[in-house]
Amino acid sequence: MPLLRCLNVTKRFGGLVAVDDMTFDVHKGEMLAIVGPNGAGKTTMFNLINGVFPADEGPIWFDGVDVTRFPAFKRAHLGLGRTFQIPRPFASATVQENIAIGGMFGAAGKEISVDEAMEMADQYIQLIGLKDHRDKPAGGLTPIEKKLVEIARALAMKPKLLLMDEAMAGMNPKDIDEMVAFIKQIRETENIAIVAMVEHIMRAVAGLAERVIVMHQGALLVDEPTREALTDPRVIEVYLGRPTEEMNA
Amino acid sequence: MGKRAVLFVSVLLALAMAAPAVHAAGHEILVGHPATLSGSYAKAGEQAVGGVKAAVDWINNTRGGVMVGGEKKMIAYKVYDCESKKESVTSLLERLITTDKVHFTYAPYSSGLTLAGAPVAEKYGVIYMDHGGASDNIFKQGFEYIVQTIGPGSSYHAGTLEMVRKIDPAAKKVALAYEDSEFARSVMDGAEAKAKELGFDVVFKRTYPAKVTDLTPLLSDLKAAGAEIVIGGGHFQDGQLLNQQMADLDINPKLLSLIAAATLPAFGEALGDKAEGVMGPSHWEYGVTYSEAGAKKLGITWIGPSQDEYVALFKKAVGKDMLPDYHAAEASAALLSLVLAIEKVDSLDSDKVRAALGDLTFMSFYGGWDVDDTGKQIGHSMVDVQWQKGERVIIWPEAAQTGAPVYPKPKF
Amino acid sequence: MLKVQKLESGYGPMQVLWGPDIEVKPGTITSLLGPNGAGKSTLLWTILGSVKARSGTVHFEGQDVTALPPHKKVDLGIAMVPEGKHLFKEMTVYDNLIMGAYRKEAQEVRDENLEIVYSMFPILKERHAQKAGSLSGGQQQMVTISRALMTRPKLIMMDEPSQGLAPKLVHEIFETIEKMKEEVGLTILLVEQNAAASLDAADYVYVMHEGSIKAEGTPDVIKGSDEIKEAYLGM
Amino acid sequence: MLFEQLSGNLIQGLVLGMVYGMATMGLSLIFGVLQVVNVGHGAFIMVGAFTALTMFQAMGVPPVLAIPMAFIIGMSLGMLFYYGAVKPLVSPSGIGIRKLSARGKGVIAGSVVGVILLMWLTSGFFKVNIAIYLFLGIVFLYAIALYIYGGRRQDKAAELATLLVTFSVGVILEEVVKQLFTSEARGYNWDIGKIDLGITVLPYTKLLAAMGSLAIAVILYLWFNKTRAGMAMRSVVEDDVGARVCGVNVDWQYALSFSLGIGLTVTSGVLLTMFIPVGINPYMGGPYTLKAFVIAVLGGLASPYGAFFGGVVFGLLENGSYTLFANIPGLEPFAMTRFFSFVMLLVILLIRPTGLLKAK
Amino acid sequence: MMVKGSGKYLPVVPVLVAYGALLGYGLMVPGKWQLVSQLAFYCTLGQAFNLFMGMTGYVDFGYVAFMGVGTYGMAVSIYNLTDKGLGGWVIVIGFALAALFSVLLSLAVGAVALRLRGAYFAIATIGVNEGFRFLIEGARIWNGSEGMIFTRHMKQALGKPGAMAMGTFWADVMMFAVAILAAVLTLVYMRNKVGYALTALREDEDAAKVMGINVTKYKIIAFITSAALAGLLGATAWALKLQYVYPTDVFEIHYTVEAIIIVLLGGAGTLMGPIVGGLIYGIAKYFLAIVLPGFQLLIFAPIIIAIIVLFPEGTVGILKKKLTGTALQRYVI
Repeated sequence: MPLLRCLNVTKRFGGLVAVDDMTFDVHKGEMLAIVGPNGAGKTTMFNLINGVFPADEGPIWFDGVDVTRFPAFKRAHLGLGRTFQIPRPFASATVQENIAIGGMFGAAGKEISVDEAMEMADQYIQLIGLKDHRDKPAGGLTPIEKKLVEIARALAMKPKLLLMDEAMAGMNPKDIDEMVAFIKQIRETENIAIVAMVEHIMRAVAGLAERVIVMHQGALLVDEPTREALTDPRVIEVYLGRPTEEMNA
Repeated sequence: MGKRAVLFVSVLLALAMAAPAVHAAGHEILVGHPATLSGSYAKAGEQAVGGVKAAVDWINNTRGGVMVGGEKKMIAYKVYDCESKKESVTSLLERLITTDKVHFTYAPYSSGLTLAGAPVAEKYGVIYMDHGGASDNIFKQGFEYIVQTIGPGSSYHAGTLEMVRKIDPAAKKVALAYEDSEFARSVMDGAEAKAKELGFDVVFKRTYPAKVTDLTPLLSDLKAAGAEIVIGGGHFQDGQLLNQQMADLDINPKLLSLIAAATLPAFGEALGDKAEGVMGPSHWEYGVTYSEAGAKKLGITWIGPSQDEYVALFKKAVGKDMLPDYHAAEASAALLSLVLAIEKVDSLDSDKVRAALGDLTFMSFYGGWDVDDTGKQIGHSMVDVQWQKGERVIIWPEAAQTGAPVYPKPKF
Repeated sequence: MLKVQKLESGYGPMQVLWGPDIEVKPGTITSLLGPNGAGKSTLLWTILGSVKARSGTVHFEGQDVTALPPHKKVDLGIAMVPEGKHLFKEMTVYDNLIMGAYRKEAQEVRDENLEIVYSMFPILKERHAQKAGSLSGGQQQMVTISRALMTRPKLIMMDEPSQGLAPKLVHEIFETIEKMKEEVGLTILLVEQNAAASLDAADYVYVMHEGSIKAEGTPDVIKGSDEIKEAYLGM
Repeated sequence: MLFEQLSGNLIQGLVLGMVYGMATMGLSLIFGVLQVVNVGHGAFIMVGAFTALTMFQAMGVPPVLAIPMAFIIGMSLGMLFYYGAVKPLVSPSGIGIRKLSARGKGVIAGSVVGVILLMWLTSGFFKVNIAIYLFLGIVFLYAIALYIYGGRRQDKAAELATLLVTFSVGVILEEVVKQLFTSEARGYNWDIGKIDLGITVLPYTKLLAAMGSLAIAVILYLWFNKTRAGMAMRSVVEDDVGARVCGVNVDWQYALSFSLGIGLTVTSGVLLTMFIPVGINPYMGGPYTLKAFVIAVLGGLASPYGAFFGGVVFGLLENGSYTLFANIPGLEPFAMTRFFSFVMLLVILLIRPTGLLKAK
Repeated sequence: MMVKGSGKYLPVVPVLVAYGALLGYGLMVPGKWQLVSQLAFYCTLGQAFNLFMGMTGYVDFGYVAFMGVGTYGMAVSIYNLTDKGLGGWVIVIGFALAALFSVLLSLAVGAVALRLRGAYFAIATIGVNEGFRFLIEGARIWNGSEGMIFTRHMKQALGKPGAMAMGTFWADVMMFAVAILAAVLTLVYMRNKVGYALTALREDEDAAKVMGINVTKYKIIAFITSAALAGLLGATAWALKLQYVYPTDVFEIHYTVEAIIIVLLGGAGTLMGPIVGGLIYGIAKYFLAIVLPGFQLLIFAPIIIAIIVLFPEGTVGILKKKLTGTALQRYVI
């Protein structure tokens, strides 16, 4: 049994089919990228996996449990972590508190006291290099700092699977490289599976993922190892909106 | 901070400067009142404060003060605004007693707020003049310093029903439609008992909630009951509403009597000719015939201004062309009772004055005044007033009549 | 036609634009490229006046319009196709288009404009009585563009017009954009993430990053520079 | 017998319901556009009632003709309170001029304190209560402060802040009207006959009030759907970004819709006095505010015409349920109808928060 | 570990100092006790209300209903059980009933209203308050509109001096106890998972869910705690102190508004805020009542608008900002 299994998952909003019959697996410790243009249904897929809203069809299995009807917080307890495209830290809480909240309520939350969570938060603050901001409210940070806080908050949950929504959007190439290295490092040290959602930064996809799922108009287009996926003509067409030869010209 | 703080502080400064200097009282008798000048009972509070001020004016300037310890002392009246809130009553009352060192206190309007202040007045042993708490229950609680001037609710409609019995022995069906409040319910229960005693059938008995905005469904029900006599009411607004909507629905009983509303001058102003023939029981009414001569004839002590003098004093006190209603008259009469009691025992000590109040019986423009051991008013009888051609005419009891009753009342 | 100089703006304590300079020449398609979060949308909104400029100037047809509110800009002939469509979903297609001709000047030529729009997108004429929210994504985008055309603009600013559309539709949209330039004679300022397509359509390109202009030039120059492609466009 | 009672009550309920519905449209409009719940709603109805009363008593103007006046008063009050109290909380742009020099601020602050001092010193001379001067002083001071600092937009607490601000606005209106008219309950007597339907009696004034309400609702509907100005406002409700790029002055539309909402509410005060021409006093608005909340939820909270139908439904249910409760012994039917309407409010909020009319 | 544990609860110091000073003032200065009691009432009201509204960001406009049923809980006990020869125990039972009634009502309300957000929640809760009052009147529960007056019963249970001392002193002391209980609970919540969960859901409910926070559970915890405290406040400040209850008097929506004003004046979601707000509000009101009788609302309303528009963070919010980075930071939250 893989860590996550989605079988024929579908979600409709009114007449619009946002996610259309998606089937895929994620294995333990795997690094997977979901790519596709804006509006392809990636965020909806994420929301279905971690339970922001329920799927209309199809079971979702996580870690051997059918979580299709679980509310978001229960899925989090099972070890599903999540970051958002536009970072959503708890603005009035300090950086330390933000990260500690992840520890307190996440997968290991039941055994962790507030004090322990605070100590744990300090480790992650070290990791993301925001020591100077430890006691500042997260609302006042820069977008990139917020993003880091959010990642640390998700890591503090001790997830088995981390869903990263556009972790690198809006970054310059240098930052992207650093972030890629950072995510790789996390995966090594924390030994978790990561599903990263990427809209158009191929650089990140190539550097990061072992396997790529390409979504298009809510449906699964390609599910292949990274190298094959990036050279797949279908992908290039969906992705860049032009046939391959023109790109190479 | 900086500039904004400066602005803020200047507001506070302005507030502080607006506070008039509190001058120390000399040889005065101080009376304190946490009145309901704003909030739910603002209207009654305004009347009561005007009434007390008018009485103070008369006592100090016409009567020349109060004779205590061989000295004519003037009365000084201190009024605060409790905003019709129970928390404010206790703190303001205590301030009046301890900081301002008043000798006697008034309760705010309404039974609830009167009760709210009672424990404090009892604690300090200061007389607490109840001018707007009509609940009989107040006097079953064992308070020692509450003295009531307003009459108890249960007898409000007794005179009305007696009058009908006398004029129209054939009348049978009575409908009761009162506001759902403790006071109105005690009036209703009293009226029901009296009606049964006099051989009426109570064909309809319903209440409506306070602050009601439309009475149509209840009145349709009442219309179907086919009552000849309709009595009810509660407060001022709903009384107006009841009258108006009965007219709208063409409900034409032989008699319509409303407590609290129909006796007030603004009732006729508001309703115009729809008020014609509507009557109501009142503690006091402009036009009642209590006079010094009448009191002498009965051998009862008389105190206070004549009715016309009183109305003039009241207008002066409120600074508006406003007629006093019974809320004002009660508050005035309460002060007059204090004057007599103080002079009787020649002391400002609350215990002594309280004992004197217990024995006191007198008459003023307000009518008779007498309380029982618990402080409950028993000496004041009600009058019934009827609107006739835009004027309020006292039609009952016969002894106080200023005009004959119009019965049955004209149709709307 | 449009000249932006040293424009600075942002939201609350966060500054987004750090003084970009751009110029749009009449009758051209000028393309604004750059990664997500580079400040491209903010630049458009600041030009329109919806986000207040903190310093710098915006000149339109030689007139300083920096401080004018959006509705005055629309009066002058600046139209905007916002990212994410922002249609009036509960209104009919027709009403949406009518709303485009809201300003007085546009109203006078409303019917002519409507003809032009309908000839450009015949499907909209067919569906004019339908609620805009019930259309497909591509049709909705057509309505958004048409609505902007209805304001009788001289300059039209488009923010990610191809976002979320199928490749075939993307192609169509770009064809339309070129048609607007050629046939209607509009000037277009285009923000796109689809770098390849917009490089092909544009007459002049600005590359934006972190709130300022990092490179500019004709599409050939930009295309030729691997460095730029690599560094800013993620290609 | 029972049937007659019920049908009589329902006719009355229908007529009353239309007036209630009209009296809620302003609340819904303001919520629809600005997401602000106007807790001071009833106070504006009270202003309308006093407008009708004063015009009738002082000038003999029949209440129907007082409607335009009430509408103008309402629009003006709406503008005043929007720019003075609501806009700083809801609008991203605020209204302050922040770039005043320190000296400029000092001069303004100084002159404000000076004016207040002057007011205080002269209050004895003009025989005006110091409190009224103080009130004016505070308002003046506030206006200056707002002009300088523009208030602060509050994202998290905005909802709470607007509840409290609109409540305070209502209190100010009540207290000002109390100063002008005293707290006496008043009424006027405009009798133009009535019609006996057999099962119940309807005065023409009530019918006129209901028809007036219906007419206003229809006009509003047409205005929203058929006119340029109305469509502009509707477009702001639908999508303010879209409206902005169409050249609609969105900030002005916010102000306009708030002021239109208040205008409608004040107008409804006139219609309500035609229905019930008595009991007009500064504190009469409270019960109407509560009713308006229930009605607005029935109609979907954000939709003005929904509110109108909500009013009709409310009138029917409230009057109809009386007959039901009157036949259950041991209950006070009138209070139970009120209980019933609040239970209904909860049920609707729970199962269908978008209101009874909208299909999702 | 010891040091850390004790440091966490340091902010209780200013709370205790504030209440201690207030209590001391009342005890030392003769004739100010009722004022102190009034101020303590406002502080407690703010504190109890803040525990839910300040910490979750939900505006419960019908909050006063919990105080109302709490008052009834005490009243029902004293009114009905005094004859049973229970003596002073009626008060203990009264407190139990007060807590029970308010908790039950909060469970019922929470089950319905907590599914709603924003204005819908506020309106639903207003509906609960009004609906409950009309139910009491319409179905004639607990004497309906006639309410209960029970000074006589109190005198029977506690003796005359006892009943009087209860009304003018001990009820106030108990109110202080409720106030301190509310403050301590607030602090304990703030320092434990509940508080962090509430902060998270106040800032971003969806993100909080994704963090593994069972938002419904924590909302209900805060709601019930806040309601129970309101019930106890009603039982002391209204039932034991004033010894009467009328439905129109206790289900009075203005108290909710006062609570909101107090919380906002002081700073929503802070520990000290309600105390500071309560003191400012109470003192201002007291002096306006004395200095400008009849005009206090006219003066107060524009001031409230000004404060909300110009100082949205509230007194303690501003203070917190000023103190950030100083030694006092640990004490003020």
